[in-house]
Amino acid sequence: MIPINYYIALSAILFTIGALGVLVRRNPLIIFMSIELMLNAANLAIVAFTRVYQILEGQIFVFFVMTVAAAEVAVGLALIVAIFRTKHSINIDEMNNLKG
Amino acid sequence: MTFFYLAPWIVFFPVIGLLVNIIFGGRFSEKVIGMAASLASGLAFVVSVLLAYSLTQHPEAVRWTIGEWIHIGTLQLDWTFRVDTLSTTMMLVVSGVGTLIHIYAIGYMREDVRFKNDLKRFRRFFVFLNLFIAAMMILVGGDSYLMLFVGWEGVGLCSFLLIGFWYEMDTLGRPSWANSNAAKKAMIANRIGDFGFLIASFLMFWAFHSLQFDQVFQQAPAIAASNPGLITAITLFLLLGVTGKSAQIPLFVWLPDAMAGPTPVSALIHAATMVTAGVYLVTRSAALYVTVPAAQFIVAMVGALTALFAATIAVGQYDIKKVLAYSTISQLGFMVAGVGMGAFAAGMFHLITHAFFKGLLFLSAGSVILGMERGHHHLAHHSPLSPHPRPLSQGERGEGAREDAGHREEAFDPGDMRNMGGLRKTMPVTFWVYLTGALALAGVFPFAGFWSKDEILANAFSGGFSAVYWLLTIAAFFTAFYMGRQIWMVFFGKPRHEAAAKAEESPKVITIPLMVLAALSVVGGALNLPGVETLTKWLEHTVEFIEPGEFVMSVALTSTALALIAIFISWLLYGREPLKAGEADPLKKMFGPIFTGMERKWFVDEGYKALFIDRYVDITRFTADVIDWKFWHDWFHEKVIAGAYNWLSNVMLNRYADQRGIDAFFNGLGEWTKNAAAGLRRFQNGFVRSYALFVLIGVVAILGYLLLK
Amino acid sequence: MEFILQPLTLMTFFPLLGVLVLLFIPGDKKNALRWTALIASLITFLISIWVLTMFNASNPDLQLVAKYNWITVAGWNIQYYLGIDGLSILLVLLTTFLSPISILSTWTAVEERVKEFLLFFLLLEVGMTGVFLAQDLFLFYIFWEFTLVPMYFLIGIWGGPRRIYAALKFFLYTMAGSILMLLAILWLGIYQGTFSVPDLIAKGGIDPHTQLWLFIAFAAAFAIKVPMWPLHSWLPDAHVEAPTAGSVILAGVLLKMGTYGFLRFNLTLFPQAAVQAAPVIAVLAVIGIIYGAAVSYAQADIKKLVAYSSVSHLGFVMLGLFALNPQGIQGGILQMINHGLSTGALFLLVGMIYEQTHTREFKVYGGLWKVTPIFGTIFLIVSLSSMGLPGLNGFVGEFTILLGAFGSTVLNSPWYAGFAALGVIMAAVYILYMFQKMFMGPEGSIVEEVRKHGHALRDLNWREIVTIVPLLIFIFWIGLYPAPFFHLMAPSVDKLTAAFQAAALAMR
Amino acid sequence: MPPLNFSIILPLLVLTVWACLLLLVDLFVKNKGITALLAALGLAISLGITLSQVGATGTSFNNMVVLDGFSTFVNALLLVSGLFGIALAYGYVKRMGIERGEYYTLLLFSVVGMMLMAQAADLIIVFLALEMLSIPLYVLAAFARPNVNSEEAGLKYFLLGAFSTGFVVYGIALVFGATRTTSLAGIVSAANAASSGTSSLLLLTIGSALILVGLGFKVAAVPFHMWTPDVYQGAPSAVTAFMAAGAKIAGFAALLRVFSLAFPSLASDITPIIAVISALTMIVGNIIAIAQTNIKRLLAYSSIAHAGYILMAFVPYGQKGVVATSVAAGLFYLVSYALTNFGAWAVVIALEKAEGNPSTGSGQRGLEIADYAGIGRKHPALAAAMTVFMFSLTGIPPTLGFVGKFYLFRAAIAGQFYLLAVIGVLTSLISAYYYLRVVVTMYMREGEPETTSEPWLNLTWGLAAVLTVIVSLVPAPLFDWASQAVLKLF
Repeated sequence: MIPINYYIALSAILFTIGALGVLVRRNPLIIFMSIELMLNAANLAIVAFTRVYQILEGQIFVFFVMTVAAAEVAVGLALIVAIFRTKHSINIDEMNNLKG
Repeated sequence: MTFFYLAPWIVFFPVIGLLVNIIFGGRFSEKVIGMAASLASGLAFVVSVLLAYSLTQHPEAVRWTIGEWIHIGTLQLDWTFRVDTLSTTMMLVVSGVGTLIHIYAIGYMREDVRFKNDLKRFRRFFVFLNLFIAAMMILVGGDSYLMLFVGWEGVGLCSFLLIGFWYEMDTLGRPSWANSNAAKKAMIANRIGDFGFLIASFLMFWAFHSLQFDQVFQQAPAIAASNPGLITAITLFLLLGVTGKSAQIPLFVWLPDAMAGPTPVSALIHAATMVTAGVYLVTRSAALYVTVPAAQFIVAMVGALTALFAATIAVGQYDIKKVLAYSTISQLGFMVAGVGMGAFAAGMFHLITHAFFKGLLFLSAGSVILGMERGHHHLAHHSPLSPHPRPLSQGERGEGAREDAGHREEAFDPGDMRNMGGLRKTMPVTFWVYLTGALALAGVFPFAGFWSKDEILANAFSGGFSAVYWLLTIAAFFTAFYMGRQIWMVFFGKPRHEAAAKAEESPKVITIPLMVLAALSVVGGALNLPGVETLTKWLEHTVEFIEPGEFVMSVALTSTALALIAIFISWLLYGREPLKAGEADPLKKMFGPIFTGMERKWFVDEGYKALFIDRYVDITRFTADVIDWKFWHDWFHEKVIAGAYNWLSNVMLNRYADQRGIDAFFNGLGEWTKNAAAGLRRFQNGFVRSYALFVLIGVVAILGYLLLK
Repeated sequence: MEFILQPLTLMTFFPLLGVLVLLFIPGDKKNALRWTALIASLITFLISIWVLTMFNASNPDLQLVAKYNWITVAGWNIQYYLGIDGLSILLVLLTTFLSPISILSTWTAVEERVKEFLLFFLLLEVGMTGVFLAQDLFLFYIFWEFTLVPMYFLIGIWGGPRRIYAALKFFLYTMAGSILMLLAILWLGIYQGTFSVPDLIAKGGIDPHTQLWLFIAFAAAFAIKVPMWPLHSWLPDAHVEAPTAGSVILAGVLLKMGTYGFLRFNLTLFPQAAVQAAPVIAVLAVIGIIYGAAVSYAQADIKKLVAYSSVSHLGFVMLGLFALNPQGIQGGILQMINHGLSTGALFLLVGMIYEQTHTREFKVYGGLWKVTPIFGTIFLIVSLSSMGLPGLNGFVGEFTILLGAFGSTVLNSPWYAGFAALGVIMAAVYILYMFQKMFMGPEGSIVEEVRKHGHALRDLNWREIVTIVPLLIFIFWIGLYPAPFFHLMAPSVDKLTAAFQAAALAMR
Repeated sequence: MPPLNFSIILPLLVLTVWACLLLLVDLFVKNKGITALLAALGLAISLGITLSQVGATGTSFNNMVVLDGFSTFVNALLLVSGLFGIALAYGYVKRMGIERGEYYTLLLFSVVGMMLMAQAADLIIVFLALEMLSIPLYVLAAFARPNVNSEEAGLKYFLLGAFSTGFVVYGIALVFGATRTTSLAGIVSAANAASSGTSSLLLLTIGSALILVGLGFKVAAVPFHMWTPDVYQGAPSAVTAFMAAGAKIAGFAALLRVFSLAFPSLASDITPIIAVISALTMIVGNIIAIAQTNIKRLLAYSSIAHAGYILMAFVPYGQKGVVATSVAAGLFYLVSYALTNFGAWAVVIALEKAEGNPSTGSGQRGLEIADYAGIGRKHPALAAAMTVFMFSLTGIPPTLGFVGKFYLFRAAIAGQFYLLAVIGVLTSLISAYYYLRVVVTMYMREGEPETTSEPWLNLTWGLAAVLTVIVSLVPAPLFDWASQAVLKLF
């Protein structure tokens, strides 16, 4: 059996990649995908723990996370579409009307 | 039958007088105002006489409390009057001479306010004069050092008010700050002295736990035995007060300038009464002074040096009142030297005779000045005195100031002896009384001054104060000389100015007080004739350390001889060949720079200005403008504190940083360090990614802390 | 009802009734507004006289106590606790006395937004009275901070050209100190279990080290308010920009809140720390005396001169309080009153002339005594009182303070009083300078300037005389017969100093 | 399995059902004002139920939700906030031309999320509640579309919110890994069992720290605060007002409950972090606020700063003797903050004008501090109210803000965090500087301000101002309630 630490390490790496992705990308869609990566890194960890501890609670949590992520996607995409309609661009670096 | 219960009335009468004049004076005529004020002063004199009479029945001191003042813990001060032979003597002098001067002032001020064109100020003058009498009575009548101090400062205030009486002009009536400056100078010099007085009273309180005379004096010997330094300190701080009030070195400079006040003021305050308060103070504190001979010596030396120093300056003056002013300083030096040596009776004696003859001289000088003014007006307007000076219309008043400054440029100085001459003929009464006063001052037998001055000299001679003796003797020589010079210059020879030629004798209201004072100046010596010692015995009841002065014939002869020689020399220089208009003083021709030194008061004023006054102004300006305002107020609070907040706030908002950075940040790890500082500063720039970066930095920092801790 | 009718409560909050009435008077009925405010403050003054008649001067403890539980839940022990004793009664009377006078002084000086002005003024009176009466630290702090608000508006709305800056500075400065005090108050509340001052005194037992920290925190608030050198930088700004009535109250009462704070809290709550800190405070006080006097002299603006003179005068008060002996403390308390009267009167007078001339530069003044003799004479009397002429009030205070400081066993050195006495000379220098430059000498250019605008410079009118004469009465009264004033405070001060002897003994 | 006790979440349930129904009803309602009133009615009913539950306790759903004094207190506060939010929006959305029925439904759903947050006894519920309150807020922030600022605000809030959610989820994962449970009660027993130095303790610590980050984001604590000013500025003011109060209350409710219940054993590690965050938040928020000229941004930074103050209550969470008082202080402060906040935003709304170009978002007027000049003269009551709010935010008596700070600093001192208390008072001083600037502008500068007078708006600021003063003078009942609320917690 693969030791639990490997899963944790993998999830940590995925999480980090996701977090850095948020920082470096300018397209909100990709940023959004990076965030999904972070959530899924967490899911991976939870599932791994659940498997090791043999309890179901965690798996329920994973479902919740997935559901909520879907809801977030819906809202996020709607926002992005709305912005694209007004600005004809979705480059987030062009979105700095508000600052100071 | 005793009248001690009347004691408070020596203050109440003048106060009532001034209140009456303040409240109703607006409706009174000048005569009524003057009468009311004189009456108030006169009643105070009557009370003083009654008190003196009572003391003959009951010579021990009587204390009369009228109210509580300051009671805190052991500090127990009351408004208590003290009637004893010393205070009563002072009361008699103050109210007696004061009343005469009040009467004189009715005539004098009537003309003075007309020359200076402000009739309203007549009333104000008498209010101030009454106030002065009241304050002086508190000074001499108080039963504690602090009550004495109330009067002490009160008379200082009156001095300020009266020197600055014509506050908007100089002595010649030109618009100027001069008179008000003189007033301020007097008050501040006095305050410096008062500082000494205050410190002395603190020392005294914490040493004796009282400021009441009897309690202090009772404990004095015991304390002096255990801690003589303390008593020395007290007496020397008191001396500082004395130098301020009695115009001794180093604080004498205010007194000559004080002549800016109307002449009755010069006579009353700056010759006869107020300035002698220092002498009174030392006499009153005799019990302290006698325990510390070192302090006594210092007091005597200060007095003696002042006496000589001022006498030399008097020689070089041209202003009739300035001569008398320096003479006053000099004579005060005699008194201070006298009481300093422990010759309290002699000092007090000279104080009394000096009040007579110096009051007389000042008032006569005032009469001379008025005469000169009358002469001048006669010339200018061809009508001696318009009873109602032309009132200024509204439009003129503003221009007046500047116009005056213009056309009064060559203003006539009625007090300048170089404008006088030959007044003996136009003002005979004044001449005779002036001569009496001058002889008394010069110490010519048998005038009052001879007896009192000789008693001081004799004490110095036999008391082992030889330095003091010689200083005073030389001063006495100068005294006779400058008085001689003055008499010759003013009354003899030919008028050097047309005003002098047209001068007129003063009215009776002025001359009668002069005659009374002249009489006193002649017979005043009888108060304490050698061998009889009336005054000494009288004071003995109060000042237990008093010793009857001895009459030393050699001293008397020496001083008389010197006086006569001095008068003779003055005749040689000024009488034989009277000065002509515009001619330089013969002494100037002979001694050049030395005379200039005397004329310019040995540059003491200039020295004080350069050393102290200008420095004080510089320091305050620097403190106020640079330290307090520029540095502390503007720089520290505005720039440093407020500026730092605004700066921080802007830096955090990246207002100052350039906008490139965020991409460079990720161009490579090598760039990271380079741009770290810049990157960290670009905080609130509107970019989602940099916001996220911050979140991440926060996470890294927290995790780093948790892992590395 | 008992709560409302309690004399101290009534006195404190009576002006609020005035506020209520004012709210219902239309803003353009200016005289109605003024009369309302004046009457409200006068009645408050009458109530304070009533309080005085009930006050038992021989009792050193708090009297006429109003004490109700206020917040006593959740571990809090906060009371509505008012009381009066010898330390505060004079200051309370000063407050209620100066308020109507200040309102009277605004009669013609304030024409803009009269209603708001009077509202703020009455609110300020509530705050000030409360500060002097509160015996619970929480309550005290509320009153203390609350006084900032109306004063801030008084300066900021009705002040001079730089009023906003001055108001802000005033607010921030005073707040800066008081927030530190807040922490100390909290500390006491938590670790001593009560906010009530008498209980805290009774409890005592704070170790000297902690006492010192608490002392410093309290002192921070009070020292800024006093203001002690070098924390005085807000004062000239506030005074120069404040309207006349604001300056009068600021100098007359608000600054006293600082010195009173030292007296009421620093001295009673932390006696050992007070003994330890006394030399430091005394040094600052002496520097303040001399510095204030020196800086005053170099001012070109009359109001600024008077403002800086406060630094000097309050230096005397502080020196007296920290002499920690009866003479010093009683002198200090009396000097607080004196300063309120004299400096208040000076500000009033400066305001009266400013109303006509609209300038306070010395250089345009001169010779006014001839033009306005009554004004000149009153100004002279007040100036002399300010410089401590014997026979007037200032002297009694200064003398007793210096005397106390000179022989203080805590300060243990005559040098403090020695240097402070130099301030007496320096006071004469700047006061006489002020009087001379305004009233003596040749007629200043302002006289002509005013005439050009149509009216000649007038002397004081009846309203102005009525405003100022009550102050003059007290100036003479305290100068000649201060005994009643000393009697009011003596028992309380004796009780206080007895505590110091105990503290000083404990230190050895 | 115990039977489900629905009464535990009755207010929540009612509100959810009501919101769903409202969504339908709204389709048939022309006058959106009626929708608003209905939404308010829903909140009021829920509030009634909540208040009837005062004193009641219990758990349900397998110990995943809890009803106790704490949750009742917070729920009541949240419901009142919802009511205020509707009162502010009522006229505002009309005026701004963004009146749509969903507004109120979204608001109700957000309130539901917040209330769930207060009742959560399990990390899963915390996560769900977090999302439930956030997602409607993302939409509300962008509600003024096609106003570009509003959209930008919405997207920023959304992206960063989701980003921070990632941390929370990951944190929960780690905590779960360390303790084998997500229940708060279970975590605390597991954590006590975990011996120090083991890897599971490390996981627990890191996990809790990540949760802290996520919640810190919600309450706008430095350095997770950067979104706040932009979002507050861009979002419609009525939304901002609600968000500023509601999200902060919910975030703190979760923080207080999660950390004081689940992680007291980690106090030695977490306390310094919270202390530093608290200090940084107070300092940064207050200092940056100095430079603001826009009132919405100013209030945004002020809200950041206040997060710092509330965090202060939270610092001594591991100290047994102190934690109850300090949490009570936090609750009390939340009340005072919410009240003042709504009042201040009501004034902002009263001055805001719809003019300007919606597509660029520029030209909106009435939002610069300079626009407040002259209110003191023209609208004395409004200016007086705003003054009260500014003083309350500064902490000047007699306002609720002062009493709240007094209580908070007491907690810090009782916990012996003297330095933090000093930073707290010093930053309060700094804050006076910019709050007073608003007052200065209102009273001491001349101007011709235009304001809108709407009954509900006026009621909001009027009521808030009066309560801010009155409650500060009679705070005992509220003190009592707050301290009762935390009694059962520990």
